Amino acid sequence: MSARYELRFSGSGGQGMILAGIIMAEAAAIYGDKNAVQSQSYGPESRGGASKAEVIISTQPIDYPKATAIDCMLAMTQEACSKYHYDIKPGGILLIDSNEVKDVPKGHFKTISFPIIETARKELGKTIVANIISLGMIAELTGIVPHEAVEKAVLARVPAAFVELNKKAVQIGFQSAKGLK
Amino acid sequence: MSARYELRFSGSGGQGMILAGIIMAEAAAIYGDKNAVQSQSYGPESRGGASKAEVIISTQPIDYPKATAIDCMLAMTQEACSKYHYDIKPGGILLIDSNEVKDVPKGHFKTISFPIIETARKELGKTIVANIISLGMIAELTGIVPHEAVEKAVLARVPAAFVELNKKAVQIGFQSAKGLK
Amino acid sequence: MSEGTVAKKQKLSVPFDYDKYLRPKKLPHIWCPGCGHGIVLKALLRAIEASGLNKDDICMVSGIGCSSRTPGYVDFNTMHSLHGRAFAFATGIKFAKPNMKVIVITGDGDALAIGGNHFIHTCRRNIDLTVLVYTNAIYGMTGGQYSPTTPLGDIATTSRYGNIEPPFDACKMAEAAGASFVARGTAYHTLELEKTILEAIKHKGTSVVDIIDACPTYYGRMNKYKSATHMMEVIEKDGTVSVKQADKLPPEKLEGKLLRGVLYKTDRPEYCEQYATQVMGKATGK
Amino acid sequence: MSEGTVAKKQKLSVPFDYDKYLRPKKLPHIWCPGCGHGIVLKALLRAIEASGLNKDDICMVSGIGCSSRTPGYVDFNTMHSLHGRAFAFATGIKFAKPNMKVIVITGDGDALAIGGNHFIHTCRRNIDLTVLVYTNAIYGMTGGQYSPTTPLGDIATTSRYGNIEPPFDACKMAEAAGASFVARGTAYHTLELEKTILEAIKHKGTSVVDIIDACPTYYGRMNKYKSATHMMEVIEKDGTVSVKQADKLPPEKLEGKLLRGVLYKTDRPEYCEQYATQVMGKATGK
Amino acid sequence: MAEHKKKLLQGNEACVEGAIYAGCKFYAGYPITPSTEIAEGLSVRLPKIGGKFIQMEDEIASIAAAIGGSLAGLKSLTATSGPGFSLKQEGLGYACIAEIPLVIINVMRGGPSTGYPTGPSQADIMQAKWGTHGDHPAIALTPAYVQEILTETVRAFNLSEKYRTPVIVLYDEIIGHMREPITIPEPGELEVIDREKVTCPPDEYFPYDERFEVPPLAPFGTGYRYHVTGLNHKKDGFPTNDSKQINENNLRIMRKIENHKAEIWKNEEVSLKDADVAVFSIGSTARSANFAVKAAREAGIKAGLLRPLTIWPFPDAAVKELAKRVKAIIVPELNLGQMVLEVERCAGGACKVEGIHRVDGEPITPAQILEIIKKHAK
Amino acid sequence: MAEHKKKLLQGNEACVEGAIYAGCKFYAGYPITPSTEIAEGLSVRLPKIGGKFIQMEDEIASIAAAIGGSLAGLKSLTATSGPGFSLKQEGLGYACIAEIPLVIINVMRGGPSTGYPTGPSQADIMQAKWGTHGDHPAIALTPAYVQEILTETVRAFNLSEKYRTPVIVLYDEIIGHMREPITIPEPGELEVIDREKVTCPPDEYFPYDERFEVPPLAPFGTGYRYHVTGLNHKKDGFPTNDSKQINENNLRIMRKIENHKAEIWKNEEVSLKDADVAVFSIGSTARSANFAVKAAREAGIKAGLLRPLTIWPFPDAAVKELAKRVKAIIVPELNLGQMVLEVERCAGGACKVEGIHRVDGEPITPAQILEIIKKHAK
Amino acid sequence: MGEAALKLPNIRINEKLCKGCSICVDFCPTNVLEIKGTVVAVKDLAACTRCQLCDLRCPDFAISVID
Amino acid sequence: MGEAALKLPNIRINEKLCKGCSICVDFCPTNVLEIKGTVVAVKDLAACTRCQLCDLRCPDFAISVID
Ligand SMILES: Cc1ncc(C[n+]2csc(CCOP(=O)(O)OP(=O)(O)O)c2C)c(N)n1
Ligand SMILES: Cc1ncc(C[n+]2csc(CCOP(=O)(O)OP(=O)(O)O)c2C)c(N)n1
Ligand code: SF4
Ligand code: SF4
Ligand code: SF4
Ligand code: SF4
Ligand code: SF4
Ligand code: SF4
Ligand SMILES: [Mg+2]
Ligand SMILES: [Mg+2]
Repeated sequence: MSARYELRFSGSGGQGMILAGIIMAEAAAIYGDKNAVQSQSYGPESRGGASKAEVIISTQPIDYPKATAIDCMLAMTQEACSKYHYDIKPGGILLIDSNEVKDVPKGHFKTISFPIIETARKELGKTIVANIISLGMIAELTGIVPHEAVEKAVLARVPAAFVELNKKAVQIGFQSAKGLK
Repeated sequence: MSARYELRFSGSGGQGMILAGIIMAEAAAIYGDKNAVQSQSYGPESRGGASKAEVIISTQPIDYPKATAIDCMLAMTQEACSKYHYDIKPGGILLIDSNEVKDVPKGHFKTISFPIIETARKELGKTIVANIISLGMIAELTGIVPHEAVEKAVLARVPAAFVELNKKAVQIGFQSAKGLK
Repeated sequence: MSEGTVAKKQKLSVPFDYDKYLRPKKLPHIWCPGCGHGIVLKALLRAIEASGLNKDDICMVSGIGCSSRTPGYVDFNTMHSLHGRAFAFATGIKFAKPNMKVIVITGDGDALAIGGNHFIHTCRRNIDLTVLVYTNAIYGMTGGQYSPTTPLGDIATTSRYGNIEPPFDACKMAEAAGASFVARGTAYHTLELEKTILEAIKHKGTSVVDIIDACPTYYGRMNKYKSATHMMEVIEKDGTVSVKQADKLPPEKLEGKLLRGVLYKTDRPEYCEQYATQVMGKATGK
Repeated sequence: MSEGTVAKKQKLSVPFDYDKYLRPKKLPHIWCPGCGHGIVLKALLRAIEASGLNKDDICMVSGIGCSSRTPGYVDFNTMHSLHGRAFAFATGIKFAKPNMKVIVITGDGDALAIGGNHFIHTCRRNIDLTVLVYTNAIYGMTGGQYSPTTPLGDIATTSRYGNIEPPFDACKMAEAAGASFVARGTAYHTLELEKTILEAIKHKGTSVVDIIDACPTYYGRMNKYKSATHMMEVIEKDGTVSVKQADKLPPEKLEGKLLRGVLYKTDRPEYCEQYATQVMGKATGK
Repeated sequence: MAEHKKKLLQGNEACVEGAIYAGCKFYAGYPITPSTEIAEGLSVRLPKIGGKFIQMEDEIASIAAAIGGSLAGLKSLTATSGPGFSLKQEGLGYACIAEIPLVIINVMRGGPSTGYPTGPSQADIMQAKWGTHGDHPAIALTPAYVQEILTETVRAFNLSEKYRTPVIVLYDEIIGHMREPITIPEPGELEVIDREKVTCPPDEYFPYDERFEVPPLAPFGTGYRYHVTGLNHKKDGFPTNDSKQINENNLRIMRKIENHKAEIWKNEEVSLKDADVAVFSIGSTARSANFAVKAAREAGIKAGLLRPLTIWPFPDAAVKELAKRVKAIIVPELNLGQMVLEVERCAGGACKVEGIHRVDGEPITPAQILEIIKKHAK
Repeated sequence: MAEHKKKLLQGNEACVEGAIYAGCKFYAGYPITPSTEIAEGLSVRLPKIGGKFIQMEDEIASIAAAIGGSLAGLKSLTATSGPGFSLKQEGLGYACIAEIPLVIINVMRGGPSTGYPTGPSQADIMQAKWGTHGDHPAIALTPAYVQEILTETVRAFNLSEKYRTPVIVLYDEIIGHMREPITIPEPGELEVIDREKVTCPPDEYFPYDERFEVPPLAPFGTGYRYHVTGLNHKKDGFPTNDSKQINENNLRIMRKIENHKAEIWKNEEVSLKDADVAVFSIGSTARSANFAVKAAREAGIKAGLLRPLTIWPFPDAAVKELAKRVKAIIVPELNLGQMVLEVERCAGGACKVEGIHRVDGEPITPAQILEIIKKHAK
Repeated sequence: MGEAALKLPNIRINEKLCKGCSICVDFCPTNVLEIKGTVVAVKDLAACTRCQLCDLRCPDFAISVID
Repeated sequence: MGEAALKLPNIRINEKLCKGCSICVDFCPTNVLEIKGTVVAVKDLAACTRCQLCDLRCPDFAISVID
């Protein structure tokens, strides 16, 4: 069980949190050599509101697919952050978008702030890839999956026209996180 | 249980066997002082074919509503007679229409033949009341319900316009059976 | 034109050998004396003969009701399904095996009461089913309750005070829903019916034939018809006008009468063909 | 006549106090940005205000779908029922309490797919229900499958190769089934819609208003519409013609366009009234 | 006097009388053998007393309309048989979660599917509890005599109004179609429970107020404007997303029945006190069992009958207690083994349990039961 | 190599892969959360391989069309969730009595009624057996892993073709929507059972020939003209009125499953051999249980897991045997008590049985289960 | 043809199938048929014009007329 | 009336309800509105003709114009 690593991607519907979760799971299990399961929660409407995706990564078979004690959580909005930070484990990581999350929760975890969406807009002109930047950051911060695997996983999921954009986004993520550790 | 008296009216759909059963049950339970239950069997089509109605009469509460050992059975057609005579009890009565039932079943019961339909046509000009004649006959043959009760029950069930006709029919039944006992 | 005249004009190979298409051991059928369903069945069998179809290629699907007992008597691939659902079962069969000729036999209750939704969606898809609705204005099988085609004011075991629900016009509904062939016939006009059914069978797409026939046992008795013959004369003969005659008649003569014959016919893409060309075609890149 | 002109002509008491009829705490509603359902709801509330009806006397019944979430936001006697069955629930309520004004809110999937049978039987009975069908050519709630009103060739999550099922025309169906008031409106023509709904509410008998509105999230995105506005312009504005204009236009200009306005209206006995006079009257010997 | 009130009625006709007695004012249904006589009877009777009858386009519409009628304040009924009962399942679940009183009659015929429409059966017993998706409360009553169909129909309306929940009455074709002399009770003779009137100010009214075990239901159109949904909801009727509230919603509808099992249960016992062998049976089969038990007693065997008139909630207390003091419980039923599973579960190994099952369209005879009683008496 | 075949798929996507692998060529359905992805996937995949997809007007039409497709010779599937499963019940009974192979997927969501559409549930387990009227056979499979959804979908098609009966696959929203890496098996890697071909001359063919335990089914349009009905029927498919034949018809469809229970059952056992406390669980809950059992073992408690992949026919033999050798069987399930009733029945008092039930839209956690394991281990 | 006209038609009645509904009797233009007991019977064969209406409208496959 | 025309209209925006769909922006005949961030904002109040189209077509009860 100690081999179990739990990630949560949270934000609002439409920010690509579930896609980020899927890519992370694929990086670990398809392009890496670990096991991974990805799950998500919908509101009863299956649209709008806070959204979360969870990824469990392990070297062993994974039974319980939901988070029990989060190793690393991303929060792209205040609502998601307030709603979902409660089960980050002591010593875990909380990555927040510094422009969005103003009311930073307290706890025995390490909080890392970064203007993710702003970076996406400024560096790449597209906020839509903020999720990919955050993915790169998490890979760097946690070290749970190798960079190559994350990159492969990202590129396998995006349409040909957006390969370059996403390649850049994930690299920005890797780089940005380096200084924040 | 010995107080249990079992009657079966059988013929073809449309000959009024169920009505005869109902009237007999009403004679016993509504106009008489006994208990009675009436039940019937339908084919899967609820139309056509051999039809039977059973009446159980007793001085005690009646649990099992179906025949177990028939005291008296009426058969207006050959098909009904052949199909349903099997559980007449030893010493019981089988009343058949002599023109219809040619293949008379054998058994430890008393068979009484009478041209019921023909009598209806000849005496009253309407074969439709053959069931009422047979009802009268059975009342007389079995003595299980008083004549007045049968008459009252018949009259309560028929439309005003046919009161006289049916009154005559039931009387003919009483009379016809007298000589046959 | 009386049915007698038609009989003389239409080339008859008589007597018609119904046994060829029947399961003779299953006769007599369960229908009451005088029930129109048997007359309709005969017209259908003659139309099938005229269509030249092979028995192995014909599938007949029905729902539940007296009318829906039809498949049990005929020697095709036959299915007596669930009340109101014959259309959907038939859609599955046809879509899975588009080369079969699938005929749906249904009653006014089966098709228009519980089955109404499947009826209209079948018409909309224009899937190649030939649908015969036996319209006797009653639920026969359950003993005479009013149906969605019982005329206003009529008596049934659940409308003892007179029916207040306006009847459907199955043909109007079928057309509005998208059927590409819509016709009406009666048991009385049996030769005309045979021709109409034949045309329906030959049509590619959903073809609906609304067939007026009589339930003497329930509808007839409760509504004071003297006999099956009486019902055929009043309801089927005098109550309808063929589309051809209708053109020549003044409006007052048409009032309260149903039209017979092919009421609507058009050429629209058929569902199974569309699936084969549009969907499977695109999916396989052809 | 553009909607702007209409806005000027129609006497507006602005701003309209929607809160009077809303359950404001329930807002924001669940609908996506740009979803037409909110626009339709506003037209409905204005029509209700104009009708002068009392909130206690109004009952709103819906099925399941995005559109069917409407009742949750309005301060009437409201019921969010089962998918496709709103008509039947509403029939029970109306028949039991004929003095209530019962409004059915339903989607194209709810009313015309699973609910098609109840839809046509409601029309047939001509029971006094006001039926608003929110027609967005898609199943919004379940994430964008094709519906019985999706145009041919269009993309949905279950018709990735293009839809091959011809769409229903809800108005034609309603008329063929017997509805005594049939109309169409769009979310774009919101003032005209308000008037149409008001007329429907005032009508005694089944009134059906087919309302074209947009699902930008699924139908729009999959079919390359740039925005909700784009959909409203192409589908609702350019894709429809009002009955009044239509009279003046040559046939080529009408091709492929849906008619707006009151398409059919007649005076037929209403079901509850018939029951009271014909059935209860006869039963009690009055 | 009483004699004049005595009538020879069919089971289905007695159901009509029961409904009228209970104050039923709304019927919506679709014909199906062998239940159709109920609709036919009510189509004639209801409009005479200010009630309403409507024949809907199918069974789904029927239960929906009946729920609508009830929500609008009229005691409502729908009746059907096997195939129609299957179609009503979605609506039944709606009535459970929306807590709408409603009575549903299922006159059981041979199944599965179209099966044997004119034959008797008791094969929808488990369906009455488990037929709709999701967990939900179930009350089902099982009369065995024509008179009892009347009284149990009244009880069904009472329970349904009292607990704001659908109540099912299950009986087989035999008693649905047989005729027995019955007495129509005088007004006041049987208890009739009417819906509790809501008197609080409208803004204090919550249709699912947890402060009540069974919150009272204000009919639509009486000035209480609220929301009804089949989604999990809060006390005000609006959908919720909150797991606590979802939980509470799901548990409360179960609890209101569970906590009152003892009041809902109704068992008839025949010579059960000193019995060595017990029979557990309902409907027409219980009549055979009664006959067999009497015959067994005549033959010197200590046999007894436990006849539940409430089959759901299952009378587990009675069966558990019984299992401890008899050698065997025999469960004759016109199916291939349904109640017997529940009896086995409740017996928990304390006594033998043996089912007698029959699905050939014929009743289980007293002789069949007697034979098994004798076997276990040895 | 194998790596290339590995994909991260959703449970519902794995179901699509399983159907394709099993040779499914016909899908008819109606969208409903949380099962819609199955329809969406098959609408794209089937036409690529000569298969057909149709979106019907509702769930009733969907199961009917699927039965029609199967009768015409194509392996057929329909998928749905709670409300749709309730609507399919009448059709399910038809497939049972007419003996038409068919696979039905029910991705379970919170009920009753509309309930909690995006929440997980295991509350349709009893419905899978008892939802349609009348007695009928039931096979239901309960995968717990994404890979297993694939393999169990294949097994469902196999069982359905082998036994000529509908087979239900039940899994909850959690595993329907979660993603796991899975391997698409190579052709030949999993057994695929195709319908037995009929070779006898047409006049010797009887679709319900009692000489066979499972008479082979000749698809419509292959020269065998016969009759299919939902009425009780004889070997030739025609309705019958004869009580012997009705009986035989009803019994045979049960027997063909009953006699092969052992082949249909499939249980996974985790450290059960020496267990003192056992957990009995399916689907996502079994995953929690697995976690809890491992944790218990780590804490020195002899806990084990019995995880049935076939829930119907109920694995009574396994539970009976288990009950004799453990102190307690714990039954966690996302409902208010369904499987636990069957476990209780089978345990017959031989050990304690305790359910853990949850209906708030959240999963049962390993911690919840562990706590109860510890309680019984004392 | 002339020969055929002289030959009387052969009206075949299947008494096992006839339900005596009287449709053929009522619609026969020349009164050839009658109900006898519960089934149909030929009353006046010579009058038969071979018009086939009896066969066409019989619901029970019970009557046919051979030239 | 003349007075009213001089007075600028009061465009009320409920930012909690506005979902930024841009319908009001797109249909405003005189370009009064714009999307700012995720919600609507007034860009050119003076241009407003009080035509009400923004209110009428807003799906979210988020904008109204008071004379
Ligand atoms: C689901 C279901 N509901 C009701 C029935 C009962 N039922 C059988 S046939 C029938 C009506 C048949 O009427 P129609 O289709 O007009 O056929 P007809 O008997 O008049 O030819 C009904 C209501 C049933 N078998 N199944
Ligand atoms: C019996 C049943 N089947 C399917 C569903 C799933 N479902 C919910 S809404 C819906 C379609 C809604 O489409 P529409 O009525 O057009 O409303 P919209 O969301 O487009 O406004 C479906 C299929 C359901 N809730 N119940
Ligand atoms: S009941 Fe009516 S429809 Fe049915 S067979 Fe008899 S006459 Fe025909
Ligand atoms: S999904 Fe479509 S219909 Fe539903 S709320 Fe969003 S835009 Fe409207
Ligand atoms: S063929 Fe014509 S004339 Fe001859 S018996 Fe028949 S109906 Fe009469
Ligand atoms: S029409 Fe047919 S069934 Fe009727 S009397 Fe003539 S031969 Fe007999
Ligand atoms: S009222 Fe008219 S002009 Fe003014 S902002 Fe709104 S749409 Fe623009
Ligand atoms: S239309 Fe309404 S919701 Fe859309 S941007 Fe304008 S104010 Fe906001
Ligand atoms: Mg009919
Ligand atoms: Mg829609």
